[in-house]
Amino acid sequence: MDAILLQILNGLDKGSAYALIALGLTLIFGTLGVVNFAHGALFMIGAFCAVTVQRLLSLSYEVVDESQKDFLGNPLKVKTPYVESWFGPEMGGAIIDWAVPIAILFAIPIMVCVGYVMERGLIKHFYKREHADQILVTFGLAIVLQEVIKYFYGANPIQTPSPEALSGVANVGALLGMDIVYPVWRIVYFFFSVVIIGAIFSFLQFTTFGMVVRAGMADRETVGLLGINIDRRFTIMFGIAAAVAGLAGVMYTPINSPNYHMGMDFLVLSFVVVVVGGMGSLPGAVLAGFLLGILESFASMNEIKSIIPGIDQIIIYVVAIIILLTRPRGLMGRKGVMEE
Amino acid sequence: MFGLDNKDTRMLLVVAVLTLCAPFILNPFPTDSAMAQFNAGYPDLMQRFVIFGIFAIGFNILFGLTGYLSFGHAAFLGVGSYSAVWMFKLLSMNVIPAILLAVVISGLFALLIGFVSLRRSGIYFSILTLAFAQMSFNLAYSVLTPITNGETGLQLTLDDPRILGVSATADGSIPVTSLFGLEMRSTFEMVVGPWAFQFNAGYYLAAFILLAAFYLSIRIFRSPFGMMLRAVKSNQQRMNYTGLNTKPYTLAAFVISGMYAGLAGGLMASMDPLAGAERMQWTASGEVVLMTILGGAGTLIGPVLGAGFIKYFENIFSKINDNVLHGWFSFMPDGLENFVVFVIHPFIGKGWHLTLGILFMLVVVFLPGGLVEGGQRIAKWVKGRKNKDDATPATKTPAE
Amino acid sequence: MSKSAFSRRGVLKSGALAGTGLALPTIFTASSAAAFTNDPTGSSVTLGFNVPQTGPYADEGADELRAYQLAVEHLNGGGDGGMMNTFSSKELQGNGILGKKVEFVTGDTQTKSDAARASAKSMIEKDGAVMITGGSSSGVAIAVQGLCQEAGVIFMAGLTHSNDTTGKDKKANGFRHFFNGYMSGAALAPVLKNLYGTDRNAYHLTADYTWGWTQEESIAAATEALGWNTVNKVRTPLAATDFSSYIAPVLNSGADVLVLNHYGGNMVNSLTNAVQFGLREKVVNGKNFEIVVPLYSRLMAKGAGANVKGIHGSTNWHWSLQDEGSQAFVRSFGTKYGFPPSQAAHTVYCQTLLYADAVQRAGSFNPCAVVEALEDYEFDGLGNGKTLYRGEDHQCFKDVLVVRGKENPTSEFDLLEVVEVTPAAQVTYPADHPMFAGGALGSCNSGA
Amino acid sequence: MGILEVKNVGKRFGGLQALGDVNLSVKENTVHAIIGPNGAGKSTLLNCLVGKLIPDTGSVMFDGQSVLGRKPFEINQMGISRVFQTPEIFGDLTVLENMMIPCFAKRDGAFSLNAISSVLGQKDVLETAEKMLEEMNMADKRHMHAAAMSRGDKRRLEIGMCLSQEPRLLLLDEPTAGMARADTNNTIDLLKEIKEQRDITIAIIEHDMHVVFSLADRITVLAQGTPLVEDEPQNIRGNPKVREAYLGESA
Repeated sequence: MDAILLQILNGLDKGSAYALIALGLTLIFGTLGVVNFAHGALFMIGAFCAVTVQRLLSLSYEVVDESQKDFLGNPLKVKTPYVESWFGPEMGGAIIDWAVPIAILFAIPIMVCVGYVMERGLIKHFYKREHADQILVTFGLAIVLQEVIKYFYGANPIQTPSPEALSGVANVGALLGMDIVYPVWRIVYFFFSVVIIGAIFSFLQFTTFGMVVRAGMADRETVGLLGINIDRRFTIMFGIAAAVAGLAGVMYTPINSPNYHMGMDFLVLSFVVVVVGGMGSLPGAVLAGFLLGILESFASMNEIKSIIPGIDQIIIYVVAIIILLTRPRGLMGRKGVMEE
Repeated sequence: MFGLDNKDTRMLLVVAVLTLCAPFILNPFPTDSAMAQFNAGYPDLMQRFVIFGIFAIGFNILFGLTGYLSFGHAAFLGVGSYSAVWMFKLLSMNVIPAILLAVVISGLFALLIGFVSLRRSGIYFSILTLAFAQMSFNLAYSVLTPITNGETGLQLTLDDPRILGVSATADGSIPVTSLFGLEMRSTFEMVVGPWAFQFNAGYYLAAFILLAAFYLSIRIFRSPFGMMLRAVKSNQQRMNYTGLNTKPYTLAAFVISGMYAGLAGGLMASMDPLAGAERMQWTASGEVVLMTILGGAGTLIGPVLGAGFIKYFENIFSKINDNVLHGWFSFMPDGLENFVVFVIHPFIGKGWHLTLGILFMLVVVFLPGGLVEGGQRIAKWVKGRKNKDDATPATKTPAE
Repeated sequence: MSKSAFSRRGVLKSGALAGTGLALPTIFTASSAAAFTNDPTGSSVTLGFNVPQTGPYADEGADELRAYQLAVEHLNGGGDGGMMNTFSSKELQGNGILGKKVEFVTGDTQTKSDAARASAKSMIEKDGAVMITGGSSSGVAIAVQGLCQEAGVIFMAGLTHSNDTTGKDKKANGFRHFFNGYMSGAALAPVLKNLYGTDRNAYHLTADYTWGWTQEESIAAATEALGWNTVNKVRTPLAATDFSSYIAPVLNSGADVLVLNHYGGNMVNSLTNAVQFGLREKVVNGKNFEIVVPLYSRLMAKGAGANVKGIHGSTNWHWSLQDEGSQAFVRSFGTKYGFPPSQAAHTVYCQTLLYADAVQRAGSFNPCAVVEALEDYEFDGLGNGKTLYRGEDHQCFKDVLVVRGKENPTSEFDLLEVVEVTPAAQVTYPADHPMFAGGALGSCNSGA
Repeated sequence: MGILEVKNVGKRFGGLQALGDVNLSVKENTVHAIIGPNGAGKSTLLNCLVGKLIPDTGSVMFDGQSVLGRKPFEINQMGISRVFQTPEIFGDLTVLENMMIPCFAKRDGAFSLNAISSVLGQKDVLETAEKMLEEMNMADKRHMHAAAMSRGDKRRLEIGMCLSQEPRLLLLDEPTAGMARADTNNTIDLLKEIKEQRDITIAIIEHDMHVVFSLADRITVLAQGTPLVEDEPQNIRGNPKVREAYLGESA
């Protein structure tokens, strides 16, 4: 029982990441009709925003300490971060410790800008082009972005820990009288993504801007005929989608150390999630994200693996195939979208 | 000629001349010159050019004609390779049965996957094919290791129970793949002054198969069947209401292109008897998609160009290192030399991905029809200039 | 910098001189009259450095390349000579190999068997390399080793830890300097016994491919010999990025040791996840829960950051070793690049020197002569004490390090501390050990 | 006994009764029009005839054979061709190719793996297609991309494509919807010509009274999913029930 509850938690947690990435992907697809293979790269850039903030906060000056030796036998240069000398070791240390949450503030404007530049500079020229061309250009862009990151940050994963206070485990089963411990940061991640998803849905549901965007997703031409400048709004939506992917990346860094190809790792998966959810459907993407996350977690349980060896390797794809064969347009897809 | 019209015959002949003379064309620089780095005329890469050319030609029959974008075609290539290597292990080192089995098995595999995947269209179809291919890859890498030899890839060993032929040669080596005794790896080398050209048996076998595959693809493009496939892409509704059943058309196209992939896989194993699971990964499927789009989807020659383009970068640019750069620019003053090397450095060697990504973007932005369109524009420009020259002979500068 | 490092083959130069513009056909087949593949007849010899430059192991590949360049510099008489001064064999003169200047070509394995073979083939066919070396995974090493055997060139495997490389997939033309899964187990077992006792329940998480399996087998065998009980062995997909669903079942499994048979990004993530789930603070059966990472790499340990503190594992070599050879290498590498070398760098540097030395001793580049010179060759001064290249399986036997994640690192490189240097004798196994069974070395192939 | 016999056909979408109890008989070699106000069930009925929808009740017989449960392409192979409201043609193909495809369908059936021979070698098909282009006055456009033509030409091409199959029954779904007056008249003339020159039965769904009264031999008026009356045009014109239900006060 505990094991099952734990796997549900794991599934919700994995699902949060899938859902956040898929949400942005399907938003871009639904509004702009663009198949964005660079979306994984946006997730990755978000993660490296966290790395960058951590590095900036840890910028240090060096003091030569004669009593210690470095690897060449020369006197060791001891590094002290500037923030520690400005705010004192206590406060400075705490600031560095909180680098990832601080990075959220930093990442939002950066990601919106990245999204804006991407859309205005490149993607907008591809609205009328075939999906194949969109795939080629966004795939090229994804490669370029990840290679640039690799050039500056290397290929190895980079450790970006969560704040000390949010690092341990919490007993989430205490309320139920059970002993189920779960990492605090993963719980934070789950609630964070619920908040983001909620925010996006309310934004689309309750604001005029959102209403126009939703109408545009349903029927772009008609909305255009009403004299509403739908393109500008769509540009903003692209920025928002980029920010969502970026925030998902920032918050993900303490869970797994980011590396330059993490975007590609998530790309295929996020496409599967979007399509299983139904192309262009926001609730579908979220639903599919959590569903696949939970199923993936269950499939990795030993009890299940002993029945079907290797099921955890393929579960996502098996589920995708079954869903697409039984529900032609995914869980909540609309008719006629991306079927040509 | 060959049942083709003049234009197609000319194209086939051009391709034939290019492939048969590839050892010359791809080695334009003297071996000792600094530019030799850019020579691509060595057996392995030439083989890769034509093999991936075949793969892309086959993919284009599906994608270029019907518009169905398969994201799992590498699975058929992988299955073809595994079949071929098993044939080498169990039957004989002759490449013919291996290639035949590769084509047949991948055709059957394509029939199975196509039958299921073609129940959906558009991106739903793409994801279904992707899912099947990724499943194949993941299983081949882990659970199916007894069949695929997992991470290492299926390879020949000294104790293969080969029915026709020996397990090991007299001197204790693994026998090599051959075509009725003609070893695939045997290379005839011709040295002309500072140039060296390599003529490899395996390459020529692959090149002849490429020509056959290309010829077949022209025939398919120009046939009623090919026209039906284009009609599928254009308007399925009208197809159905014109008494045509689209399903067997798309399935036939899928299986044919799967068999092309299997042929490529079998050839790859014949040139180098090892089949790695990575051949089936989604990145490999994505690569053939990129090759086709880059070259020009739906055009006959485009996919071959795209395949050559990508393989060239992968094999040539990845081998340029700082040392080579310093060699090239050593004529410059030291400071300038270092600066130039510093500027170029991110784009070569380990940065070859970056260069490729940039080129993808440039091609798709400026040449919407792919490399073929680039060729057409150049042809048009040359023609236009010629016409202009003809029209205004008075302004022609005699100095030329 | 030298003008053009790319003379394809010495034979071409002479061919060019003799050539009168007419074709001079020569047939290069397995049965031709040439002495051996890529016989360097000019004034230089080309080595092929085939390392991952893209993909997850690119940083490791980059470090290997640095070491290779350093080795070439030293062989050609540049720099401070590094380990050439401490090496027990004094054949190398700093004038290249057999008087020929050493040149090199580089390629990208992409950590894929296919790409690695393509790259190695281009070095052999186009650039005329007589020796291929490098790599950062066992799959690639085995694939390239097979190719080199067929082509008739020497392969000095880079970073490859699977038992199979010198076990069922061993080849006469290939040599491995790196240690392997069995040796990790043999080196770790006594240390684990001292630290954690003989009554332990181990839970294995294993990357689901051949390297992972051989390491799992080796470690489980070594720890079970101590009296440990193996609770479970769970395979994780290679593509996994989040290991939470594999870590969670460990919590209530009754296990008190977690063995992570992962490498690279998998290791970083599984270790990070294990620490997240509070395994390190956990107490099971009245004992502290422990994590073991049998194969450590400093570059990867960096990715796991503070999570490695106090966690034990084994490694091939570490820059903090105090012997003369290691220090000489760290000094010349650190002076040139500004940071200490990784175990990957050390391995490939040694291999390059060893190859050069073997050629020098054999007096020929002929692969079969080199194989003969390297087989059962014993030497010292390259950082791991007295070392043997065993003739029966071409595995290298030397001291293996047991290391621990450092509690108070003084710099970003100072992540591991050496706990014990396990002597070579303790990790040596008979060539017919069942974990290495199957396959045959075959006979050396010179391509002639 | 008509060539097309529709008996007691009913179709329900959730709570909506799209078709009540439709009976219809189309006589051979006549033009039969089906008219009715929006939402009368005209399109639903048509879709039941061509296999796109399967009715809940009743039967549809074509030339003595049931069409129910057959796929659209099978029904077409039985001899029913359909012209759509917005012309459905192969936009990426040339006009000549558009015309050849139905000829191939007629000659080779629903599927043929005719992958080796050249299209240009199929003289019989080429001849039929060329002839049909002549008849449609489109021979000069044969190498044009079909998508690049005007709406009227596309309609003409689509009708030509259907005719080249020599169908027994031609179904037209509002063939002049959205057309300019001149194009509409051209289409009427074309259909008249077809009617006079060929042994063909035509069923036409139409909004435009002008078109209906210039062509139809018989008219069925559909209202709220059931046929109101079926009669000859001159009788329909004066029928008060039709006026009330369909033409309303505006007439």
